[in-house]
This record gives sequence, structure tokens and C-alpha cells, in this order.
Amino acid sequence: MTMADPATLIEVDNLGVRLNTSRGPAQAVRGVSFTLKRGETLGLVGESGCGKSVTALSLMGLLPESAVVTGSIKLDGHELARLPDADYCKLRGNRISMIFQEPMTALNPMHTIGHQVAEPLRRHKKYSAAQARKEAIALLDRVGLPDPAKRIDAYPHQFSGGQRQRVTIAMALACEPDLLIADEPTTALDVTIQGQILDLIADLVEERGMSMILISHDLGVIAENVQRMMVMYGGTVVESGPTDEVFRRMGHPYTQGLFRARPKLGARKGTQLTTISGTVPELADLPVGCAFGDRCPLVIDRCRAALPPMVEVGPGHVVRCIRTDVSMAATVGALSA
Amino acid sequence: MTAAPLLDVKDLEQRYTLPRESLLRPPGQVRALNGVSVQVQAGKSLGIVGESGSGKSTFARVVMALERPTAGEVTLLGRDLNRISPEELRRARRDFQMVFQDPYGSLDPRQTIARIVAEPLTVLDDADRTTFRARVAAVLKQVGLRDADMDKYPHEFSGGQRQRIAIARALITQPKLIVADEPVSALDVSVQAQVLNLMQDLQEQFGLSYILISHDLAVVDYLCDEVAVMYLGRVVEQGRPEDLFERCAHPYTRALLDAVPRARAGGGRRRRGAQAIASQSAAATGCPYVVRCPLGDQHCREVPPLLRRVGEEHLAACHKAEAVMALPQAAVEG
Amino acid sequence: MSAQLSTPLDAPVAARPVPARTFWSRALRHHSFVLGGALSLLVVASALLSLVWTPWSPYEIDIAAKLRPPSAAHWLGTDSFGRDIVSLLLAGARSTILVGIIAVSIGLSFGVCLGLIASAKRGWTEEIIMRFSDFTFAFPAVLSAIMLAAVAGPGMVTSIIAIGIFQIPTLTRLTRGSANAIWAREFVLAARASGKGAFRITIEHVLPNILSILIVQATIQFALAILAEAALSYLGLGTQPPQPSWGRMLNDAQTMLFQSPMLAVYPGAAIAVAVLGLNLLGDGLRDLLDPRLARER
Amino acid sequence: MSVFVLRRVLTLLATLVGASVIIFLVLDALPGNAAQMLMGADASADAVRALTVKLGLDQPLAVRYLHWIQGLLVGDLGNSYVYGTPVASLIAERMVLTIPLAIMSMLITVVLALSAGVYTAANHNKLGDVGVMSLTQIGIALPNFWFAILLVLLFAVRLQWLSAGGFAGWDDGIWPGVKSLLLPSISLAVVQAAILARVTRSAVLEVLREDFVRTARAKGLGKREVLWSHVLRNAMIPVMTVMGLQFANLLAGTIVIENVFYLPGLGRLIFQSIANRDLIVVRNCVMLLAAMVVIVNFVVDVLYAFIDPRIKVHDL
Amino acid sequence: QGKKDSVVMGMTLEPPGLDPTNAAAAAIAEVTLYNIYETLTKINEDGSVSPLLAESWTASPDLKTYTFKLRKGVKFQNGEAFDSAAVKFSFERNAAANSTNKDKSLFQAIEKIDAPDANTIALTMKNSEPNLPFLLGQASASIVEPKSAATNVTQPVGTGPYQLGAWAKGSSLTLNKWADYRNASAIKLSKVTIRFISDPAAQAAALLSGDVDAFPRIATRVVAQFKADPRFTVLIGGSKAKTIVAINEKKKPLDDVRVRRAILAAIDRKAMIDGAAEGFGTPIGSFYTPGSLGYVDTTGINPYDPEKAKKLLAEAGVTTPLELSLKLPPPPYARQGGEILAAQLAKVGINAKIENVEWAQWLSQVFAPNGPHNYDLTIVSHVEPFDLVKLTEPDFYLGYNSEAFNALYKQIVSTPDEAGRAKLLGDAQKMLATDAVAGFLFQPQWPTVINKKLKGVWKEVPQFENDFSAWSWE
Ligand SMILES: Nc1ncnc2c1ncn2[C@@H]1O[C@H](COP(=O)(O)OP(=O)(O)OP(=O)(O)O)[C@@H](O)[C@H]1O
Ligand SMILES: Nc1ncnc2c1ncn2[C@@H]1O[C@H](COP(=O)(O)OP(=O)(O)OP(=O)(O)O)[C@@H](O)[C@H]1O
Ligand SMILES: [Mg+2]
Ligand SMILES: [Mg+2]
Repeated sequence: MTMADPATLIEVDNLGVRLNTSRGPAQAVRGVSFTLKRGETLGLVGESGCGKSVTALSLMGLLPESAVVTGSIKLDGHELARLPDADYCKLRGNRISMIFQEPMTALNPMHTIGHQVAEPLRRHKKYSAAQARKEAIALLDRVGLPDPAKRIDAYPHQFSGGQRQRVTIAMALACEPDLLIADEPTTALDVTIQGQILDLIADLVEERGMSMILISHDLGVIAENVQRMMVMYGGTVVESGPTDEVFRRMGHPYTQGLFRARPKLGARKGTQLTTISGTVPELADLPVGCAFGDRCPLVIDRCRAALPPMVEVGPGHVVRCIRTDVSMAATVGALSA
Repeated sequence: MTAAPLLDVKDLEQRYTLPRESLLRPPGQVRALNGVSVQVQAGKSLGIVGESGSGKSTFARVVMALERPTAGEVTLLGRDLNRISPEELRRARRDFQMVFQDPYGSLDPRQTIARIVAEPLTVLDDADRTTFRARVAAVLKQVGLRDADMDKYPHEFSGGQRQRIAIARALITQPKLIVADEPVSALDVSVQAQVLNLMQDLQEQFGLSYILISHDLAVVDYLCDEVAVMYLGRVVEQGRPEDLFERCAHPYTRALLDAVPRARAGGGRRRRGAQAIASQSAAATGCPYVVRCPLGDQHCREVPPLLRRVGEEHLAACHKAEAVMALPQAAVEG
Repeated sequence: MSAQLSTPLDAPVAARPVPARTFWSRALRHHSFVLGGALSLLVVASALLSLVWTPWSPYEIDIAAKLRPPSAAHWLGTDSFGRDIVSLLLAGARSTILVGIIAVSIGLSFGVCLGLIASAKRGWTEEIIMRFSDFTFAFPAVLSAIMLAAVAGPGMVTSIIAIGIFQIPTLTRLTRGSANAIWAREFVLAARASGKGAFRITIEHVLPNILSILIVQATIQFALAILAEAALSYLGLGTQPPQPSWGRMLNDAQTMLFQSPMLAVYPGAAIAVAVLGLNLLGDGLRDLLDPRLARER
Repeated sequence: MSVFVLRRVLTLLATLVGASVIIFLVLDALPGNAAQMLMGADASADAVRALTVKLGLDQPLAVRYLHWIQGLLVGDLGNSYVYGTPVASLIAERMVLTIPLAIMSMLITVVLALSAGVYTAANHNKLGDVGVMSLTQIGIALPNFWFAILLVLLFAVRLQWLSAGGFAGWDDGIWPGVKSLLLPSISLAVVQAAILARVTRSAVLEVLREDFVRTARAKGLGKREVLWSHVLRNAMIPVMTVMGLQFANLLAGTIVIENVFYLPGLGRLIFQSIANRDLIVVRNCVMLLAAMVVIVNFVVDVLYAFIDPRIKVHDL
Repeated sequence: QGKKDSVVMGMTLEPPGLDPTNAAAAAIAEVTLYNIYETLTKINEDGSVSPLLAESWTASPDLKTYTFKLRKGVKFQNGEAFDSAAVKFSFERNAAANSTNKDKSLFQAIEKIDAPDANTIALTMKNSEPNLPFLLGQASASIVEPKSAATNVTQPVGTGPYQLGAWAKGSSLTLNKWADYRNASAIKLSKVTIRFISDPAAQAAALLSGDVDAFPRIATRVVAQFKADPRFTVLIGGSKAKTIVAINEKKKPLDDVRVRRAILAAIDRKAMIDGAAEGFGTPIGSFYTPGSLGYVDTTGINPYDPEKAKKLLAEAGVTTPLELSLKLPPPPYARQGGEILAAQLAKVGINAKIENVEWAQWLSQVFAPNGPHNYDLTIVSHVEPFDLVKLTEPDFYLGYNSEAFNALYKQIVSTPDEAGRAKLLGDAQKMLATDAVAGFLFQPQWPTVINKKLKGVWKEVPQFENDFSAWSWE
């Protein structure tokens, strides 16, 4: 066993996830590798269905039982993949926790929010009921829920979407985890609330020195909130690097396409948006080669032959494309105008 | 302002009565629309933005005559939709159609595309059934689908394709106005671009008018000639997109603009002020935004601001509009 | 003309089989559907066969040959009147199916109509229909059958009506519940925006969309009707002699339980097989028609 | 009191009044009359006529209906034609059996169904699930009276552990009474339990698919803890609805089962009284049954509001 | 294990009350007669009549006046003394206008009741009544005590050896030995529990599981298994009942005697007895039972002969198939017999459509004297002994109404000497058979299944009763 770098919190190596779908087994995630240091923030972007949530859930060990996980996930050098559920339970909510996309459904409608926030405390820290309640009030106060002492015995339906998302954040933060995974925490909320929630998460992460993985398909959210980012497509990482770097240089044609497709505020009226033609491939019948091959304007035969390797295009900036020479030349300077 | 507008909405109000909880107290009310007046000229598009619950969808439903408003009138091509007989209304519907948010939920999963798209025709008495298929084929072509798709079912299409089908359905009667309630919110970035392009193409081709509802300012900016910002059932600011987004005159519009994350290198974190959410039922005096407004003062709390002209084709309901316009504007992408 | 050109065509979605084929290919791999279908077919086949052929006449009484054990001539022996049990079972399937079909049709036609009306009209109409259904529900089939039989005389018609009536409230509730869910869907709003009225929406959108739920429930109601018919015949209120029925066979056998227990086992097993078949079929249909399983987006 | 409850109570009363009219009319249409029935085949016509007058059966329909309702309102149900004793006490005697029988079978149903349903849902698609679910399939398919007979054959005749029928009453303590209701309640419960187990299973599976279950797991709760502390209560809503509906089935079932076990319950009282044209008894019993079913379903609705904090009474 | 002094008896039907003088149900008599209440005379197992509350009696030669000497020192269970006043009260109560006694006509036929002293009662009948001592041994003639008479329905008071213990309606009833009974020491059983079990399978189960010790008149269907079982004794008793296929003679073409004969010729009595009563029956050819005074075997008059049946139908000019309704009351003999009858009639071209009805319907639609007599055929057992008189009643449901028979009957009742009566009775039977008044099927036998150790249970049951005073455990 190699000595783990003490600063490295989580190390994912060649992660693969195979799921049973109605259309047969599908490789939802393949060959995903990354490391995350303590206090570092990582963003995950990509179109719907590209495997962002599956990657996150495999870190949490919460994939469906039928899922087959290959590769390795190490937390502080300890292997997590294939860890027995009982042991995993001791980590979840304690050292790794997660905020989910839908604040409306992520809370149990039958329990008070106080009960739900206190649950990880009672379980992992063995707090007494009174202690846990006190702590829960403090937590709810911290996430900016107005009047927490009074509202701790209210039920989820009595809160608005933004307030509920705050409650789930309080839950995720209860045991001060080392790693926080936020899976599209604001997709369901409107812009003004989204801003508040992202501010809140950023503050908390900073204040407690947590590591964070933030998942989104909104490039703007990623740009403003993480230090490093990965772009996923068809179950693989197609580009990864420091956020600034990726935004500045955008190596992969998909990343570029994604960026161009967004309507921009203040753009000249009557211009056409540039779209990516074609649709996302079905996971069950992914091509052998580059998953983006069918939609890529730069595709050549070699792209379809085998999964392209990761190419380093800058410091810590890698792109899974064999045509970076062309793609990056085309986009230089086109972005920041 | 020479020609009569295509759509003229005057002082629209919509109140919903909440279920009565006690015998003694009167039932609560939600004022979903609180005196909205807008006009849409033929061939021009109106965008409506605003936060969740501000009454955007209610506005769409009332304009589509799916609900009877509590007060106010909706005049389309000179006909007051709430005064004409149900018979006439049914016939009038060929002139205004609707596109919904959810591409998965707005198509009946048990009907073929041909039936779905032909639906608005089946209601018109003068429509000739034998020509339905030909008309469906033609309109599918316009939205970029093929004849072969006619006998398929919705589940055989992707989200973007479905939204095209929904648009085809709206187009088939050759309407003058299409009301689109968040037509791209549920779509992926890349698919969203396809649909927006299509909508723009169609407008150019047929001279349609859209009422486009969205909470994404960029989408509205992209497609519309005029934008109305709604807050708590009122229009708080209205004008050309460039005026609005470059010289916004209402603090709420400003808050909205600030909240949009900017996708660009070196963005870094921007702080946004905490914002309370005002209640809709409280019949507050003064400006409804005052609780969230950084500029609010005693005057704002007491006197409700009226929508007033602050620039050429630029209206705002704020006592301090000029002050807001003078503030340095948030940098705009592009 | 230029419009569609500047909008790139989406690549047609490949490899999505047409629904009909998927259904049957998936259906044939579904264990409970196949087993349920086979058992139900067996019952239907018995009923059909009995129309043209039975080993012996199910009406022929031969007291001298009563209570014979199984033999080459009488495969399952004879009953207390010397009738051939196999023939009775075959002919009994007929009454069972008849009662089931008619009772469920009554239940379905009334229940579905009421449910659809309630959900289309809402307000007081809904309230009245639902209270009415509550009230009907308070009369279990056996109770209404006893009362009806007392008025109109016992018999198949009476029991069919009683069972049918008892099915109405369940189906009303189910229909209303699922129809309300459909009414809340956006495509209904789209239909309204097209100018369709409540009636057309109900017929063209709501009904087709709740049909699969109704089909599944119908199999279950059918099974319940069979059990109810058996119970009524057992109480002497169902099918009347000389028409054979499984419930009546059971009623008859029950008195001889301690001498010839097998006499009760055969019809009991036949009922169980029919009910089991229908339930399994319903279960299978539920899985197969479940949109979550049928298509994933 | 909330408007909702008031309205529900009013409609409930209206339902019951409607029920009373229909019950009265249907029963009045029954051919044959109590006097004839009581006096039997060999009685003289004179005696029958005398009895008809004595029972008040010669009065007009409306008068008899009003008389009945009047009596109901003041709690006087009249006297049985056949037994000559007050109907109220007759019904009370039967309820002493029927209510415990219903409760026992409901208990057995609930215990069996919940444990089987939760067990199978927790072991979804495993051997235990398939096994138990096959059992429930068979359970649903069994005619309950037939199953009852098999139980008697085994436990009363073969093993002689329990008596073949009859009711021991509560005078000698709880146990003999419970013992004599054991077989009947089991035969009533088996089918209902099988149905309820299936409902429970699918309800639990449904809830297990909900997002908040994943949230709870993400907090570090084990599968079992999630099941008990988060899933079950959510799954109770559909389960309770079905339980409410089953109550009506159960009452219907008692008519048949009481016959098999010759139990002096309400069902058999109705059955016999109809045969005897003791209509005053039938009327009141059927009314009671209808009221019980309607009220139980009302109570279930109100219970929702207790279980589910989202539902306020006015939403029902 | 000490000597048991209690017994559990099963009964098919529950009595609707416990006053046999104001309601007709046989079940009342089965519980109360000779147990709670006593009568002046007692009908014994063999049908003979012996003294009970009357020690002796004499009849005037015209068989109109009977004088009974009453037993002395008898007390009612409530302590009141039994005397001629009680008898007079009882009989007058039965004859009263508002009386609901099933034999009201018998008591109304009493011209006067004299009670010359406390221990003598003299009855003067309007017409001569040769059977009076027998008739006064029936439950409807039970002697009640004036003060308690009104409450006898629920709190019976009689002079018999047993008192009502508890009555769980619908379930069971217990009789406890009355300690002050005049002959208490002869009564062996101190407690009798009667359970009401109507379902045949449940009846068998109750016996097999030891829940009940005796089951008189058990459903014939379940008897066979007990015959082979060493734990039980099966007693087969005759009865005075006549199971018949009633034919509505007021309806066409059933008013034609040839059609009726055809129906009779189509009936195979043996198969009927086997199928409807599991063989527990003796074929009869008329409305009279074997063993009764003047019985003659008339089964040969209309023998089973399907060919002849067809011929008779043809002769009568009936087009076949002849559609007839067959209304069946609830008892198994009727329901099972009906199925067999329908099958047998089908063979000669008569289509009998079975309609199962409840007793209440049967009584009002088929039987009621003032009713519509709306039926073609029905099957029923007439359990009343010596009820030839019914056939003379003009509104009897059979609609026989034969002058010749009525005259013959009048002659029978006015013939005091037994031999002469016997001969006339023979003639009457033959007349009924020849006229094919009904499809006379069989005299049912009533099986009783009892625990082997139980003694004293009557085998023959001339009327509905269970004399517990004779029962004891071995
Ligand atoms: N439990 C599951 N069983 C089968 N397939 C699954 C399951 N969960 C996810 N998938 C499939 O795996 C693929 C990746 O899903 P994932 O949820 O990771 O996408 P995502 O990137 O999070 O998308 P979104 O932005 O819509 O949340 C999808 O095609 C999805 O259909
Ligand atoms: N039928 C109704 N009954 C009662 N209240 C209603 C009804 N429909 C809408 N409302 C209320 O009216 C207000 C405006 O709703 P509306 O749906 O128009 O908002 P919206 O701007 O479309 O929001 P979103 O962006 O979330 O779609 C909301 O507070 C909503 O709760
Ligand atoms: Mg996701
Ligand atoms: Mg909306």
C-alpha cells in the first residue's frame, strides 16, 4: 500500500459503474479518475444523463444494489468501493455528505425538520435528544433559516423551496464532513434563491475547510463556485482542469459546443445560437470510440476507433480528444469578448 | 402606436380563494395578478420574467382564456375574450395557441404525433378532416421533423424534438399569437438552443407574436422585442430588452440581473444580498418590493409606486427609478 | 422555406422498437403474466369446450352411481347425484366466466362513468358521486344479494347484479383518482387551450390514459367477482340448479365434507386456479403497462 | 370546528338518511311477511291475521318509516317480530361477538400483512420476496368459507385442539371466547391479509423510490433503520385506505363465516332475520352496518390528517 | 371420571321464543315440550298416549265430551299451584280472538270448558273428535300459569322438570334441572345445553369434534359417516311426516288427472329417497304414513313407469315439452329432491324450471290459504300427524276439492269405532292415490346421532320434542 499524500482527501481511480436499465445493462460511468485535496472544490458539468449523479452516488455508496462498480475510490487512503454497507453507514453523513437536487422531495414529509436535522448527530455523534435538538437549532440558524427555535418542529411542507434546501444543507453539514457533494443543489430554484444558496454553501465550505464536489449543468454556476472542474459526456470525463483554465481555453469540442449554445444576455438580436447537432447517445448503446463522435464537427475515423486518451493541454488541464490541435486553435480568443 | 395592437390586456386581476379554514374567518385570498396591463403589437414579442410565484403562468392562462379573470379585460384582434360566447371563443382560438414548459407532460403519451399536432384543428368546425394529414406533414416540416414521425408516439422522441412537436401543434392553425410558458426551462443547454433558434426562425417566417415566459433573462433577451418584469402579480418594469438590461430602472430587475451567474473565466465569487420573500396575501400599503429593496425609505413604504415612463418605451414602477438607473450597471455578458 | 434549413434536424432516435413488439416480447418473458395468462386461458378454454363437449352430461342424474371414486369412466369420480365431476367442472367454468364478465362489465360501465364525471365536473357533482359511492360501498355484495334474492328470487341474474353493484364504488374511486391525476397533466391544459370541452377531453385524453390502470383493476375485480359468486352460490343465492357452477358444487360438497373431502377440493381448487390466474395476469399487466418500466426517458 | 369536518359530518348524515330510505324500501318489497312466517304452514288464517295486527304490519308505508326513524332518533329500535325482545338488546348481544371478531381478524390481518409486506419489500426480488408473494397470491385465491372448512377439518376434527364452531361467550373469561373466535378470525383474515400484504409491499417499494429515502441513507442510516423510521409511516396512507375498504369486506365476510362456524353474530342475525322476515331486525342491522362502513371510512380520512402532517383536515 | 350429568344437544333451528302456545315453530316444542311445559297427556315414542298432568280421562260415546282428572300436588315453577283453572285459562287463551296459537281452530272447536273442581276439567267439543287425547299432548296445548303467561316467550314458566337457564340468542340455550320437580330424583341430567347449528357440515363437525353429544333430526346428508363410527349411535326413527311433490290442481293442464298421473309415473321414488334423503325414507303412495291406523300400501297405484307417463301426457293432449315451475323451499330434501325431480320429469318431456325460494316466499306465494297459490309444482314435507283434514279445506294449496273425498272424510270423523275408521281410512288413501292428488314420495325417517354412551334418547319421534327426563349417561 502506498502512503497517501496527507493532503489528498479523496482519490478516484478508473471508476466504472454498470447499471441495469430497462434496455439492458449500461455502462453509465467509465474510466473516471480524479483526486481532491482537503479544502479543494471541484465542479462537474455536463448534459443531463451524462453520469454526473451516478458518479456522485458511487462516492456515497448509494447506487442501486444491482449496480456494478469497478475501479477504486479511496478516502484518506482507505478503499471505499465494495465496503460493506454497515461500515459505509459510519462514513455517510459523517465524513462524506450530500445535498440533493430536489429540495421538494429530499425531505421526509412525515418528520419535523428538527428531527431530520438531528438524525445524523444522534447517529454519528451519539448526541442525546436534547443535545441534538440544541445543535440542530444552531445549525438551522447557521444556514439562515429565520427563527429556527420556533420552526424546528415544523414540517417540510411548511417551508418554501429555498428554505427546504437550507434545511437539507444543515443536514448535510451537521457532522462537519470532510467532503460535501452538492448534486445540482439549485436547479429547482429560481435565480435569486439560487444565488443565496450558492453563497451559503460557499461560505460554509470556506469556513469549515471542507472539500466540495459541486455538480451542475450550468456553466455559470460552476464558473463562480469551484476551483477545478470536470466536463462529463456519455459517462466519461472529456475535459478537466482548473476552472479558469478550462473556461479560457476549452479543449474539447463538446465543452465548446456547450458554451456556445447558451443564449447570452445582451447578445445582438436576430443572431442564431450555435447548437450541437444530434442527441445524447443512449447509454446502453454507446459507441466504442469517442462518445461525442457522432455529434462532433471535427470527427475523424480515428475518433471512432477507440476511446481517445486524455491529452494534457496546460498545467493540470487535460482533454479527452485527439483533435485538440484543431479545436483549441479554433476557439482561442473567441470567448472572452 | 398607430395600428391597433394584436393583444391588449387591461388591468388584469386574478384572485384565488384559498380553502376556508375556519367558519368565523373569511377565506384567504391569493392575488396572483394585481392589475396587469400590457400590449403586444403584431409581429412583435413580449417577454415576461419574474421570480417563481410572481403570476407569470397565471397571466398566460388568463390570456389563453383558460381561466376567467377576476377583473380586467383581454382583447385579441378587437375581441374581448371574456365577453364572447363559448362558441365564438372556440373559433377564435385558431388565432392564439400555447406552448407549455414540460416537453414530457404536455404531449398525450397515448396519441400519435399526427393526432397531437392536429388537435387544435379538430375543434374548428370549418376544418376539413381529409386535409389534416397534409397540414400536419407541412407543419412538422416547418419545425424540422419528418413525415415519417407522424405515426410515432411521444416517447419515441427526445425532449427537444417533443418541444418541436408542441410548437408544431401551436402552429397548425396559423395563429397570430403564441403564448409560450417557459418553453425551454426543462431542456438541456444544447437542446434549448435548437428550440430557441426554431422559434426565432418561425417568427421571421410567419410574423408571429410570442408571449414568452421565462425566468432566464438571457432567453427572453434573445427572443423578445419587449420585456415585462413581474413581481407579486404586478408589472414592475417594462421596456426594450437593451434598455432593461443595460439601464434597469427597478431594484428588483437589478436583483434579478445580479443573480444570474456569469459563465466566464475568472468570474470568482460575487456576493448577493440576502433577500426576504414578501407575502402575496398581505394587502400591504406602499411598494410591495420595499421589504427587499436596498433603497426603500418611508415614502416607498407609504405610497405605492405607479408604472411610469422612465425612458423611451421604458416604464418602471419605482419612486427611485432614476436613482436605480444611475447606479453602475452589472456587467453584461457577450 | 429557409426556416427548417437553418434549424438542424435532430438525428432520428435509433434502436427504439415500436411499442407493440416491446410489449409482447417483454410480456412473454414475464413469469407471472405468462403463468396467469395460461391459467386464465385454461379456464376460458374449459368453458368453451363445455359448450361443445363434456365427458358426460353435467345434468344427467344417476343416483345409483353416486359418490364413485375416480375411475377410467369418471376421471375425478361422481358427486352425490352421480354426476361426472369433470363434466361439472367444465360446465361450471361457464357460469363463473359469465358472472365474472357481466358483473365486471356492470361495475366498469357505471364505475368508470361516475368516476369520469366526478373528475371532469368537480365541485358538488363530485361530492355527490363520491358520497353515493361511499354509501353503495356500505352494502357488501353478500348483503345486497341476500336482499335482492329475497325480492327477486335467488339466481344468477340476482347475484350478477349484486356483485356488479358492489364493484361500482371501488371502480368509481379508482377512476376518479387516476382521472384527477390525468386532469392535472399539462397535455390536458393543452387540449383545453385548443378549445376542447370537458367531454371531449375525457373521451380523447383521460380515458385512454387511465385505460391500462382500469384493465389491471378489471382483472382483479374479475377475480373478486368469482370469489363473490362462489360465496353467494355457497349460501344458495347464486347460480341455481340445474346449471352447474363451482360455488354450487362447493356448497353441495361441503355437506359431505367428512365423507368425501375430495368433492370440495376440486371446485375449491378450480376457483383458486381461476382467481390465481387472473391475479397473476393483473400483476403481470401492471408491470408491463407501468410507464416507468415500459419506457425510460 | 373546521368547516371541513362540519361539511363531512353533514354529508355523512345525509348519506345515512338516504341509506335508511333505500333500506326501508328494499326490505319492504320483500315478498312474504313475518306473521305468516312466524305462524308457520299449519297455522290458521285467523291466527296469522291477529299477529299481523299485533305487529303493526297493517299500517301504511310512510307511517312505518317515520315510526322507525322516530324510534332511531330516541334510541328505541322496537321489538323483534320473532323473538319479541327489543332489537337493540338483540343487536347488542350479537355485537359482543361481531366486534371482537372483526377486531381480531383486523389485528391478524394487519400483523400478517404489515410484516409480510415490509419483509418482502425489504427483500425485493429475492427468494423470500418471491416465496411470500406466491403465498399471498394463493391466499387471495382461496374462497374464505372453503378455507374455513379446511381449518375446521384440521384443527377441530383431526387434532381436536379447538372447537368446530360456536361461541363460548365472555362469561368464563377472555380466553375461551378468544379461542372460539380463533379459527373464524383466521379464515377471515387470511384473504384480507394477503391483499393487504401486497398493498403494503407496493406502498413500501413506492416510498423506497422516493428521494428522501436516499437523503436518509446519505445521513448514514442503515437500510433497516430507514425502513422503520422513514418509510413505514409514509407507506401507511395507501395501506390505511385499503384497510378502511377492507372493513366493509370483513363485515360481508362475517355473514358467510358465521354460517360456517355457527357463530351468533350480526351477519347471521341478518341472514336469519331475512329468512324469518323479521324485517325490523334486518332494517336496524343493515343500517348499523352501513353506518359502520361509512363512519369507518370517515375516520380513516380523519386519521390521514394525524399521520400525514401535510394533510390538514380541510384538504381531505 | 365421575358420572356426567350434563349434555350438549344440537338443534338445526333456533326457537323464536319459548311459548309454544303462541307461535308455531317446531323448534319451540323441541326445547320446551315435556321439559319446561307439560300437557294433560303425553305422546309416547310409539305414538301411544299416556297420562301426564291428567291422571286419567273418559270420553262420552259421541266423542264430544272428555273429562280429565288432574294430577294433584303439582306446582308451577314459580310456585303457583296447578289446577283446573290453569287448564281452563290456557285453553281459553288459545281460543281467544287475538290468539296466535297454531291450533287455534282446535281450541275454538271446544264448545265449553267446565271445571267442576280443582282437579277435574271437562271439555265439550262442537264436533266429535276421536283424537282429542292425542291432540292435547301436543306443544300447542301446553298448560301455562295465568300470571306468568304473558312473559312466557322469554321467561317460560311451566310444570316440567327443567327451567330455562341462559339463552344466548343465535348460539345456545341451557336448561337446568328444577329442583322442586315432583319427581326430581328420576331426572338424571342436571343441565342440558342446546346449540343451534343449521349448517350440515357444521353439524357433523360439532359431533365429530365432541362439541355436541346428541343431534336429533340431523341433516340426512351427514349421517352415513356416523354409522361406521364406533363413538356414535345412529337412531333411525319413523315420523308422521309425508314428503310430497305438490301439484297445483287449479292450474291447467294439471287439473287433468292424467297429467298428474303422468307426473307420478315419471317419479322414481327410490331414486328420490336416495338422492333427497340419503335413503332415509319409506315410500308412500298417499297422504298417510305407515304404522298409522288403517294404513294401506298404495305405492302400487301409480308406479314408476316413464313410458306410461309419456303415453298419459299424449292422451291428455299435452304438447311436450310441458313447461312447469318447480318452487323449492330451503330444506335439503326439497332442494336436492327438486334437482332429481327435474331430471326425472325431463325424461318424459316435462321441463320443470327450478326456482329456489325462502320459506317466507314459499309460504306467501305457494302455501298461504288466502294467497295466490302461484306455483305448478313444489316439494314439501307435511310434518303434522293425521292431517288428512287439510285436503278437505277449500283453500288448501293443492286445490283438490273433491266432493267424494270430503264426504268420505266426514264419515271417518264421525265413525267412533276404530276398525270401521281404519277401513274408511284405507279407502281414503286409495282415493287420494287414484286421483293422483300429489306426487306422494316418502315418509321421511329422522336420524338422530348420539354419543354411544348417551341413553334414553327416543328413536321414534311422533312429534317434535326431546324428552330430556328420559336421557342419561351410561
Ligand atoms: N438507478 C438507475 N438505474 C438505471 N439507470 C440509471 C439509474 N440511475 C441513473 N441511470 C442512468 O444513468 C445515466 C446517468 O445518469 P445520471 O443521473 O448520473 O445523470 P446526470 O448527469 O446526473 O443527469 P441530470 O443532469 O439529469 O441529473 C442516465 O442515462 C440514467 O438514465
Ligand atoms: N388555482 C390556484 N389556486 C390558488 N392559488 C393559485 C392557483 N394558481 C396559482 N396560484 C398562486 O398564484 C401565484 C402565482 O402563480 P403562477 O403559477 O402564476 O406563478 P409563476 O410566476 O408561473 O411561477 P413559476 O415560475 O413557479 O411557474 C402563486 O402564489 C400560486 O401559488
Ligand atoms: Mg443528476
Ligand atoms: Mg409558471
